[in-house]
Amino acid sequence: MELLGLYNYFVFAVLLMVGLYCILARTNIIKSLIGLTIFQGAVFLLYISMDKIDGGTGPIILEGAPADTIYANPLPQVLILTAIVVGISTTALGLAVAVRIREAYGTIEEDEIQEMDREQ
Amino acid sequence: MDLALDIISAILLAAGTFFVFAGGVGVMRMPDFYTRMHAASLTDTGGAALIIAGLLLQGGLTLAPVKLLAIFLFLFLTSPTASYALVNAALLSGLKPRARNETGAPLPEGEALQPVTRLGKRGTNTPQDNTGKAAAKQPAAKKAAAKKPAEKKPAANKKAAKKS
Amino acid sequence: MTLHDQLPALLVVVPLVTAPIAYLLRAHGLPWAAAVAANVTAFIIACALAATVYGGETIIYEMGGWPAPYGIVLHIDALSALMAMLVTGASAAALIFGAKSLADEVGEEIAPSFFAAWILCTAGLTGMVITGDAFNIFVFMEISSLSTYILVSAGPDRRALVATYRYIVMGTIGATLYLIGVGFLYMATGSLNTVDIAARIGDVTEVRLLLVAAGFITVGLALKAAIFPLHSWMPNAYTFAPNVVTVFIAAASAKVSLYVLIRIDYAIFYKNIPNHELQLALLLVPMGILALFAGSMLAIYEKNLKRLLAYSSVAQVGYIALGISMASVSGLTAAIVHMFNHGLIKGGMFMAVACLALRYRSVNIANLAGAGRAMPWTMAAFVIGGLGLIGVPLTPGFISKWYLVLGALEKGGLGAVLVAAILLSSLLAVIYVWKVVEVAYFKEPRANAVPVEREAPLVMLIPTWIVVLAGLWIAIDSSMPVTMATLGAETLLGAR
Amino acid sequence: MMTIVFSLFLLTMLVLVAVAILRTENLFTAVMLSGIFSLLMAANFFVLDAADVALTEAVIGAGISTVLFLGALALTSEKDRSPPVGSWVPLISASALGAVIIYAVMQAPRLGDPNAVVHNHVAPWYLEKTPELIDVPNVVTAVLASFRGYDTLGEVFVVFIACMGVMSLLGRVRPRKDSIKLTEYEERSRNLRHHLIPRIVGKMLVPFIVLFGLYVQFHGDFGPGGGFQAGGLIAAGIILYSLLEGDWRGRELVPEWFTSLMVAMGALLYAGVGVVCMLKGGHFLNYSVLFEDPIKGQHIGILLVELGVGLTVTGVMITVFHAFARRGVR
Amino acid sequence: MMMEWVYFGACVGILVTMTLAVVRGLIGPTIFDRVLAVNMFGTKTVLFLAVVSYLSGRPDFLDLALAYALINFIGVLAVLLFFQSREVRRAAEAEKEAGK
Repeated sequence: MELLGLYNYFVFAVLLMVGLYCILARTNIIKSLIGLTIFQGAVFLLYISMDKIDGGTGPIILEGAPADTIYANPLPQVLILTAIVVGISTTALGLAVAVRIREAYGTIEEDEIQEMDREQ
Repeated sequence: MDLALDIISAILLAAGTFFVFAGGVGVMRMPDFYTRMHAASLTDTGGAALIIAGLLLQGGLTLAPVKLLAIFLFLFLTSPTASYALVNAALLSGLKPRARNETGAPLPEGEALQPVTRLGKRGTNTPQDNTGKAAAKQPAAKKAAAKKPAEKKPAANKKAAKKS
Repeated sequence: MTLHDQLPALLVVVPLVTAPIAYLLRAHGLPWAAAVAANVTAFIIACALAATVYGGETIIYEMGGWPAPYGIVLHIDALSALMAMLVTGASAAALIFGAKSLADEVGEEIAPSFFAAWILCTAGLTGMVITGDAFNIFVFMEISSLSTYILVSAGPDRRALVATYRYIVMGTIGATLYLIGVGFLYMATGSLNTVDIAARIGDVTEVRLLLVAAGFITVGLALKAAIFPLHSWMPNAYTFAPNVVTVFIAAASAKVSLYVLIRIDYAIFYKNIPNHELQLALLLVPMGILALFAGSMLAIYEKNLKRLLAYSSVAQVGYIALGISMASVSGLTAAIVHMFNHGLIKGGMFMAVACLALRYRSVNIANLAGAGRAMPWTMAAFVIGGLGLIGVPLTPGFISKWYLVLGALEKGGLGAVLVAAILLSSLLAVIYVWKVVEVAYFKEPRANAVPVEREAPLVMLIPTWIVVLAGLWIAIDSSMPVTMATLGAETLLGAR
Repeated sequence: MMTIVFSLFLLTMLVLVAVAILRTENLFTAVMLSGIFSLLMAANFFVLDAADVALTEAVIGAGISTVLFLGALALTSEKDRSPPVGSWVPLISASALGAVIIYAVMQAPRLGDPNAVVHNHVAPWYLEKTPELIDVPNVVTAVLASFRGYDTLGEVFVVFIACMGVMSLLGRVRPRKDSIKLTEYEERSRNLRHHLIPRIVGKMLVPFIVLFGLYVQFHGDFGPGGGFQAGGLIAAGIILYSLLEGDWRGRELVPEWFTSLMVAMGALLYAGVGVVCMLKGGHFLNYSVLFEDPIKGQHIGILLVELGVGLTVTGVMITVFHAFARRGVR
Repeated sequence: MMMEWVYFGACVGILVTMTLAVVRGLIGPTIFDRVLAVNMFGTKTVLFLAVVSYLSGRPDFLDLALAYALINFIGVLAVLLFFQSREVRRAAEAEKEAGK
């Protein structure tokens, strides 16, 4: 049970590993960018796992709710809300660069690009 | 009264869950893409309708039933449309339905290289039947689907000819 | 509240507000003018703030009027004011310097977004420098890095795109690692405000969380600062960016990550993790020494002048890392002063390179033969900068190396090794600077090369020489940066 | 208990999908799976009581991000030709990363532990003071727009920069496809006009999506929602229109100058509210000084600020989508 | 109390179906199967969210389910358009081949 309570964090660790491996091992630019989204997604999971309280509910205080209602922690949610938007911004920029690279080099494989640059 | 409502909605929910689950099994077990699509699209709409009906009976806050109805409408409209779009795209890309002729031998152009399952062995389906099933809900789909590949290739060829 | 009370916020807000306006300005030259106006204003504000905190006090500005652990506060002391001056100054100088060169390199069509990105880059860097909130640093780090990607990608060569892509990937990994570190810190302390974290961190019993948080933050920022084994994105980004952009990012961008590294490590972890000095030293000393030698060696064998200087930056960041690892007032002072001085030196040198590139249309060292005669003023500026890199007395580089050696000598036995490494790498610097000087002054231009007769235009020469002279002035009267750095170092180490 | 059961399911699937993304060599498959990944992530956020984040992740992560990836794929290539075995560096660094994290999280508080430090410092203050100081039911909105409004301001500028970046990268060479008469087939490949059913159903939905977006925008004080989510939804509506009718018609509907203006104006509106607060003698972004009654000031401030966020995010998402779509058939 | 168990059962049923959809997405074999899996997965997520919001007693969170339904549809249409443009690219490539 103790370990089950930490399951979220283990998954976070695994996702980070998968993401990082995908970024570093794959030479394909778009694949690396997908890896980057996994990598960032893992961090979202870390933060959101912190906000849960047993028996709690979303931090929206409705009128008429019983006074002893437990609310989840709003702060990590706010942080991740902003982090998600950072993520999509980075991805969009990366994709735009990938499209331009493809137009300039005719490929999106890093090793092939490197070879072309060496010839230059 | 409340109890009766609860029981009805429980039955609806259970039935809906069963439909949904059956769809899931269908998607796993069916032999090729078109049959899988058939399983998915039918139960998507049916199961969703039952589950949402079950939830509707529970009422809740004032706005909740309205939202539920909206969700239902959305699913009801978009789910079949999405299925249509997908089948159309598959046909356009040249994915042939896996099918068998009257004698039970596989048609040569079958593309889905799945191990033969029990459903596949029945062997009475003709290609037309197979597509018809998937697109049965939208007659137009069938028409469009049947028309597209025929007119696509010439168009592409014409272009190729013009440029070269 | 008076205007003076609002200055901390204005330092960031002025550029932020100018950026969308610059983006909407379509007329020729206007975006550039808006960028110059915003950056000069920010520089003036930074100077005013520096004057206020020169005596050692700290300004706290509550964003939105919410008090410290709940809202975000800006936190300005001598150290952050010094860095803010460096960033805004470098940005303004590079922009003014680049009036002609940028019009040349950056197309009319992308000018609005280019200059808006430039303004936001300044805003992001200053925001990182003055904020007192760990998560807010991440947000402004992203502002500065995303805008730097745009600036780099505007480079004329197609290789600029690949460099940008690598920079995006590495920069995002770095920022994400930092974010994980902050997450663990938050998990352990429940707070995001740096002062509050420092106050609460003593009670934390989960040492592992803190250790790993420290590790992630350090590695993430080291990646952003291009400390040696993590520097792979940097040489190409510097080389293929437009020349003026290189001036700016070489002078300011990496330094800010180092500053954040110092700030967080010393303000939060140093006092509360047992043996943190040792951990820092174990991580940073090998990295620093490797950086010194690897950077210098790579620079010696490099044929492209811009990449040569980029590798030299790798080596110079090594000095700063060594200074940080010493955990003593003189070591930290050396690190901070060197950040400032290296900003000046490298800024000046890259400006000279931009002048050369404008006339020679190439930054390959072999093509620059005869530059010493054709462009005497530019090459003189370059040589003075080069002497600064080596650390010759009467150049700014000497001051920081002097403090670094002092700090190393305090350490006893290990210190002697460090001193030897510093001296040896200075010798290597002599080699790579000489390599350029030799070609520029003593080689005849190739027969088939287009002869260059003209000196760089005055609009470029004057800012270059202002920067060079500012460096020389600092070398002679180094009281301003040294006082502020010492103050900063003492505050950081203070309450041990 | 139930949370743990749901989490077990969802998280295990998450890992499966992530590994599958890593292994597949077809980029289209990878993009589809990353769509599932985002949906799973969002469902998981919802189970963990983070409704606002779940909405954002669904709209931005699963929706817009997938559309952008597809747009980029159409312009690049579908095949990942990475060599199957690379160097050891990635494997070692990834395993080191995982080992370090697992070492650390063994000391983390378990999921939902009410005694965890995070629940006993700062956060209770927000929950307690929000009704009193700001008086909006959604605490997330209060923290986002007011207590940590400076962060959100930074965030708006991050998306603003992304928009500028994509425009400066993809807008530079103007493809002249719009002016040249497209061949029939080329033109058809850029819209779905000949698909009668999707077209009619889709066009019917567009106004409802935009309406729903507006609802999310202005209902954000009371329920999950706010500028980011609404911006994503409204943009999704416009994107749907562009998909159906062709991107050039989408650009006729919301021209580029208009989206640029939206982007800049949204950012300016946010920063401008802050500046007005300064002019009125308060700190930057201190909405309480906007009116006599501080609570009313906060309400108006949050409304305006969220509007700024919504404007910018909508504009950015539309611009970025159109930038990819316009690059066109090559 | 009874209703909660019903909801819980429904949730688990839907979750299992989601797992099946994911497995179909993982094994393919054609790309259309994967798109089908994504679409089906999206619909199931909508239902899951709807039931969970009743289970947790917060029906005001139904907004999410609505948003999911919308996004899902847009995703499928984007895929359809993508397939079309791919056909054009293939035609162009074939043309290039022929040109050689």
